[in-house]
Amino acid sequence: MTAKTKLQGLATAAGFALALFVGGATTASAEDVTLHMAVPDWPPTRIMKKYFDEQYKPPSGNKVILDVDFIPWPDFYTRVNASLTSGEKKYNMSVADSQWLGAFVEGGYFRKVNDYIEADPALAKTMADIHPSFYNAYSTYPYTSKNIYGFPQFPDVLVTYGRKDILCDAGEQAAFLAKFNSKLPCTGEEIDAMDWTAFENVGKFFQRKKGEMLAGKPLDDDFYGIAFQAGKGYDFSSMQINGFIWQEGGDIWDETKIPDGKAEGVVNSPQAIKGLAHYLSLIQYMPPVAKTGTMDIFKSDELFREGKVAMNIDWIGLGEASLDPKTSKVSDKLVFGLPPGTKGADGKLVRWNNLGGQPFVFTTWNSDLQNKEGMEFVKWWLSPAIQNQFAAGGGQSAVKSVYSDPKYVTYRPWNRAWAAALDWQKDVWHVPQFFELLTQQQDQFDLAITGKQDAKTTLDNVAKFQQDLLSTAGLIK
Amino acid sequence: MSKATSIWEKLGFRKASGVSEAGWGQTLFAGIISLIYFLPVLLIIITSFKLQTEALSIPPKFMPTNLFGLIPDAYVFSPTLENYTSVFSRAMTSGGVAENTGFDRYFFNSIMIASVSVLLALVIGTLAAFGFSRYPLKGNDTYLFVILTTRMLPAIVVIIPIILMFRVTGLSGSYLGIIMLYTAFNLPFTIWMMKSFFDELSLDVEDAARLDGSSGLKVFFKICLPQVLAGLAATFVFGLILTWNEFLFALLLTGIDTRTVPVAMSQAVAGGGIGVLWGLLAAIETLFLIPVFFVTFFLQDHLLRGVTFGTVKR
Amino acid sequence: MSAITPTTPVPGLFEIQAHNWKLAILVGLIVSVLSMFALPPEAAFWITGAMAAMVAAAFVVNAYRRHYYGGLLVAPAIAVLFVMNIFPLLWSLGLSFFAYQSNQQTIRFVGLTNYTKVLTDSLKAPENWANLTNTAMFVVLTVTAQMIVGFLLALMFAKQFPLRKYLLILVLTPMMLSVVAAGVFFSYYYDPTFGLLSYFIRLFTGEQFILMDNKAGAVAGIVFADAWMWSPFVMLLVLAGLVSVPKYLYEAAAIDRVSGWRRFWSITFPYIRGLLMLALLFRTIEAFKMADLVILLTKGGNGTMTISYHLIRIANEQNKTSEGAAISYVMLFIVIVLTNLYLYIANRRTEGA
Amino acid sequence: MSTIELKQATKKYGDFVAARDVDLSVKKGEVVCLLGPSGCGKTTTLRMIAGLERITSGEVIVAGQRMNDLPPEKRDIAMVFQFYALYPALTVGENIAMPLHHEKISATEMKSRVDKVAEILHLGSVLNRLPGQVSEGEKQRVAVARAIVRDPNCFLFDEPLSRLDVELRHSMRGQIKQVLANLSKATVIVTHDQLEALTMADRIAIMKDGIIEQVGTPHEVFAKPANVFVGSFIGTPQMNLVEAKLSKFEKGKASINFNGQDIEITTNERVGKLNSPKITIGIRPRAFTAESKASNENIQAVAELIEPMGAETLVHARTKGGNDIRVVVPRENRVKVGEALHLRPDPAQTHVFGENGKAVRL
Repeated sequence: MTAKTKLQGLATAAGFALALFVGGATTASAEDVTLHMAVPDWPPTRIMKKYFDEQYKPPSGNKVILDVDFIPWPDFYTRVNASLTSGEKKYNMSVADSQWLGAFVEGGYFRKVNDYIEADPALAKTMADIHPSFYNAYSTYPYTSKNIYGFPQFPDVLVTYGRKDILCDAGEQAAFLAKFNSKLPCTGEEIDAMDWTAFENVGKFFQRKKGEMLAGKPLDDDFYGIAFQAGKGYDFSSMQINGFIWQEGGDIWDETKIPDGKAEGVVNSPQAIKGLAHYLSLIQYMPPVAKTGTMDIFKSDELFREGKVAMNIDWIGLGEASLDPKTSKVSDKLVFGLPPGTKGADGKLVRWNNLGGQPFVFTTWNSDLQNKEGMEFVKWWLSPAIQNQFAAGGGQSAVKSVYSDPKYVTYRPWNRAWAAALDWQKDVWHVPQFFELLTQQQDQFDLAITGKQDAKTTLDNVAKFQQDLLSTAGLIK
Repeated sequence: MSKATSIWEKLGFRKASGVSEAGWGQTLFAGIISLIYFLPVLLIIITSFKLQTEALSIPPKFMPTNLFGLIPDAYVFSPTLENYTSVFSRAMTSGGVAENTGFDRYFFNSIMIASVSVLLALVIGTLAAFGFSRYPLKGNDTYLFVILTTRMLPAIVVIIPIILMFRVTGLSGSYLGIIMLYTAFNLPFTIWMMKSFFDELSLDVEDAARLDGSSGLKVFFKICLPQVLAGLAATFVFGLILTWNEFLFALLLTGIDTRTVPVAMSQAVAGGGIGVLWGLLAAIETLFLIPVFFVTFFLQDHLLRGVTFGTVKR
Repeated sequence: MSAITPTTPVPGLFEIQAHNWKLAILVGLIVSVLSMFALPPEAAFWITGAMAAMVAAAFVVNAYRRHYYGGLLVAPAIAVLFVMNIFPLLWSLGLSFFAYQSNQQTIRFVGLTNYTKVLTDSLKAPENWANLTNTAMFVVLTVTAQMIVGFLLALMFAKQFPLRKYLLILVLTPMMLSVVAAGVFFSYYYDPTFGLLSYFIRLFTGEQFILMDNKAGAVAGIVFADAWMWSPFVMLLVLAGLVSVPKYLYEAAAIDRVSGWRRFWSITFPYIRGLLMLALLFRTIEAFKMADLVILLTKGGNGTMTISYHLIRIANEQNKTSEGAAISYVMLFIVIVLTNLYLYIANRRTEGA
Repeated sequence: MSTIELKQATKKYGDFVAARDVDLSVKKGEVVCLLGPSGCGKTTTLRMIAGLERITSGEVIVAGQRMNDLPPEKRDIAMVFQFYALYPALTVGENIAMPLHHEKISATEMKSRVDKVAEILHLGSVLNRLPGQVSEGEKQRVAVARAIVRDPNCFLFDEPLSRLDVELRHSMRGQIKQVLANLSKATVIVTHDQLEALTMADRIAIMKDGIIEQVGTPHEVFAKPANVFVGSFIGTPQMNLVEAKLSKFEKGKASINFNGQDIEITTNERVGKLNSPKITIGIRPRAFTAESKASNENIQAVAELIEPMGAETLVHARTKGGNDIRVVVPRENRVKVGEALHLRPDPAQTHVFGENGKAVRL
């Protein structure tokens, strides 16, 4: 290698680096606005990007580009968290779980957007049309305050997935009636009316061994009555357990009561312990994988799609796969309803549940122009026309005028349960300590699910940890 | 010891003389063990030809054909190439039309980034190894150990400084950045391997060449390098295998244009609002296995010779 | 090399000379560390970068003036390693002495508090020690399994036989798999409902088999998958050692009527000892970092939580950067002690033999 | 009883025959050298005896026992390898003791036997070193020591001295010979160095292309080479071999057309009975007498190159017919380049080989 070629090589490398450096910077002129957005890679975001490219015309006349980074779901948090906290300042907008709000708001990454909403009455009106459950969970931080951060991207709730062919089989119906002296739920309305006892009965009733008969045919594999999430990963048990606790009249640590709300005595109240114990008592009727602590939302969904369970409680967000014959063995045998409730003192069903889904947010380093164009995009996205289109294409809408439209229930079979479920939604904590609270709780729940400790020990441990942590953080006085 | 290389010898039917010769009996034994060992991979490959609805069937469907009725239908699946086309093009929204998934780009990125960075590490690391071997510093072992130490920490620890560094220098999402990072990632192993190769070489020839007036560079290229070719090949294969499947840095430091396959692969694990897309995941993995499989296969002989050469002290 | 004599005298530590690399390192370290403490990260970054460049320049000048080609040859590697590896490592080492959470923009010097916290805090320390114990268990089990399986496989392939080349590549394939795919597929193989393991055991027992519902089963599942993936690595190294034993030594042993056991220890083993040590070293380092398979197979449930997975939670999910750094440096300390122990034993054996 | 016997021993690798129908017997206390150029099959033959190569056909009999199918371990044979094959991880002492483990003797006895052998071979001072730390000559002695430490059926040496320098080789030759004389075992030594063979062997077996060409005492193979190859292979400088034509045979004298020149040589009766007149004449360089003038009993040649060898002088000369011949003359005989020579071969040392290459003798 001669000195000359070496120098040439150096020059090339330097030029290459410079080009990358310049190319990496955002080039924003008055006319061109690029909005970089981090989103999980799945149909609801793909649809959003598609509609944007095909239909969106910015009223300002600027050329607005939505540059979407589709990140695979399992690694979405890791990627977004690392990008935000490292100060990379790569994204102008991002999809986020509602629970992440506190951590990223307190850290100064998510932008409060009240100013833009107040400046735009049309947008304010749109915001007012969002169902309060979602508005509080997705938009506000602190929870239920007046500060606005996010907008619904894909709102979600838990619903019951059922197998019509089995539930409505005459023989099974008769046998169930004989055994439990009640009707085996078969239609959507009957599933809506279920309480946990009925759900448990379904679990008991349909636990069958290979070779036994099911709906008149011999089974070629073991079959189970019920399934719901009971996994150690992320929030794959808390999201179900919270519902049980609320329905029994218990509570999780309530962040709206800062700083007077306590963890000890609340989190491990007798009602909460009863709720958790009830949840744990149902595990035995579920497919055996639940005993390993890996029954996450995807596993129970997979078991249902493979035809191994009669009923499954899962997010609507996973529903499309059940409808598609390419991914589901039960695509033509589906019935949907509300998740079971608990009979209250008045005999009516209490059906609190934890909501799901994701909002999207703005980051703090955006230019005013980017924010303005972003708000126009939000307004367009939440407009009834687009929301209807979204819902028809496989999304869900939190906008009242959209989901209360009679045609909404025709989009997807689970939509019949949508409006009724919304009033019964609460959300888990949004404080910055969310992840610490969640991991410890999930670890404890996992010990209970895998049979290593009882409900009381579990919640005592959780309460003690939360009391310590939140006191240190100054959130409990 | 017939002189001509027959087709049989090329196929590995070489008759070695002496005590380490073993016959077809050994082939049978090793064949059974190897196939059992390979079974989990084979099942992945088989799954890549199955539709999602057949992937998890019980009893497992492991035969693509019923062999004229020999195999009961319960074990037979209908092979399809759909997963392989889906890797590159499929509907990304429910009921949508098939669109490019970007995997052609991801495969290109993986091949480009891995091969360039491993080669770069080989060049830089070989030079350094030669330096360490021929011009020993005081406390040489300490330097080498410190270099090895950089491989001991979980990557997650250094990720924050690196991301920040990448942002400041504009390397984030660029090929240059991830290539440099992987180069550094491969250097410790490369230096350790190559140094031991150089240590093994006899110095006589080099000294003779120096006395003849050859420059240091000429000695390096004309005399030392040809002797360690097997070592270079072995180091290349090891480096490639380790880099090929790197995940965390790739996730955090590549953009959508420079994303590599291991990152994009998670799309089939819990993407699209479905759990695992078994057939798709298997097809991606199978395709992703092919390049490194063949590189290893063709450098196999060097792999053994190279490793030995470098590390056995006599 | 002895043939090369220095033409420039070695400067004293504080002599200001362009080639005084010792002074350059000293100044560079002081300035960099000060800037990291005192200035915003971006400024500190550029200052540290400049200092690194200065040290590098001093090295190059020194090497050039003294015709010290070794330095010139090593320089590019050191530069790359410094920028991409050592600098971030030092940075996170520095962070371990601060109270810093990456998602909050405050930072405060706390000295050794993080270390005392992770080692002695009544809430955190037991968890850390438990995770460390689990990690130690995995290190011992996976590395032992890999050594044994790798060794046996190597013995199988040590002889030349027809089709050997093709069977060997089959066995090498597992380590080429991506951990994500391998982990996900193993979770399928172990699944009580869909899994093949359960299916085959059921043929005999008639019951679905749940492998991972207890600690022993969960550990076995993880160890099996990990050993399966990485035994080929050990095999390759051992095999290389085995084929390097000159054939005439075995012939001599046959002539000398040496028993199989003695033949192995006296002749074969010395040839593979160095390689076994290398395999042990690299596999131990990797086993300490085990997290992926645990995440994919058990999420740390049933007593399979490792320190590395714990670290990912602390440093990534919870953004407790400083605490994570402290844990990882404790870990690094343990690994360094362990590897030095290995190297010490290996060297002593070599000298003693 | 320490004997070795090969009967029609043959080794084939596919189509390649490494050793063909080797017949050889070695008596108790006898040293036989297998001598030949590289690739002639001598090492293969040795390895067949040792059991390191399976014999393709024929028989190997050691100590009166047929050993065709026995592995080396069962043959009780000691062997010294060409590259010594010392165990690199064991000390010299451990190397020497290695064959003794089989005998299940006590540690003290083992030590005393090792010490005894080490004393014989002057290895006492290096017993605790590794093979890598001793000199080439010491390595060689360790290899010998390892062989003689036990009491085997027989000894085999594969090119034992090939890696030593000339001086060391000379002294080792003597040492080995002495050691072997005391052991009185059947011994086979493979070598390509005729000097080694001539000095150490009781009998020499000369091999070429897998076939034994001649077996005999050192004197026999030198004085009475069985064929052209043996003639050319044994003796330094090499025997002159010139193709010639037998024109007539009368009264014990053969008239030979020596490439354009007719000479008469006294020879035996068998020459007269040859069917073909095409013969090869072999004359050792030292078997010429320089005569003052030409006659029909001497060969005319011109000296072309003079190589003084100390006591004697080697003259390369060219005959009329254009053949190069080597002649050794006493030092006093000052030959100059270009000088015409009249060389009279000594009939007793003139060998006639028939068309088939075999010596024609009574």
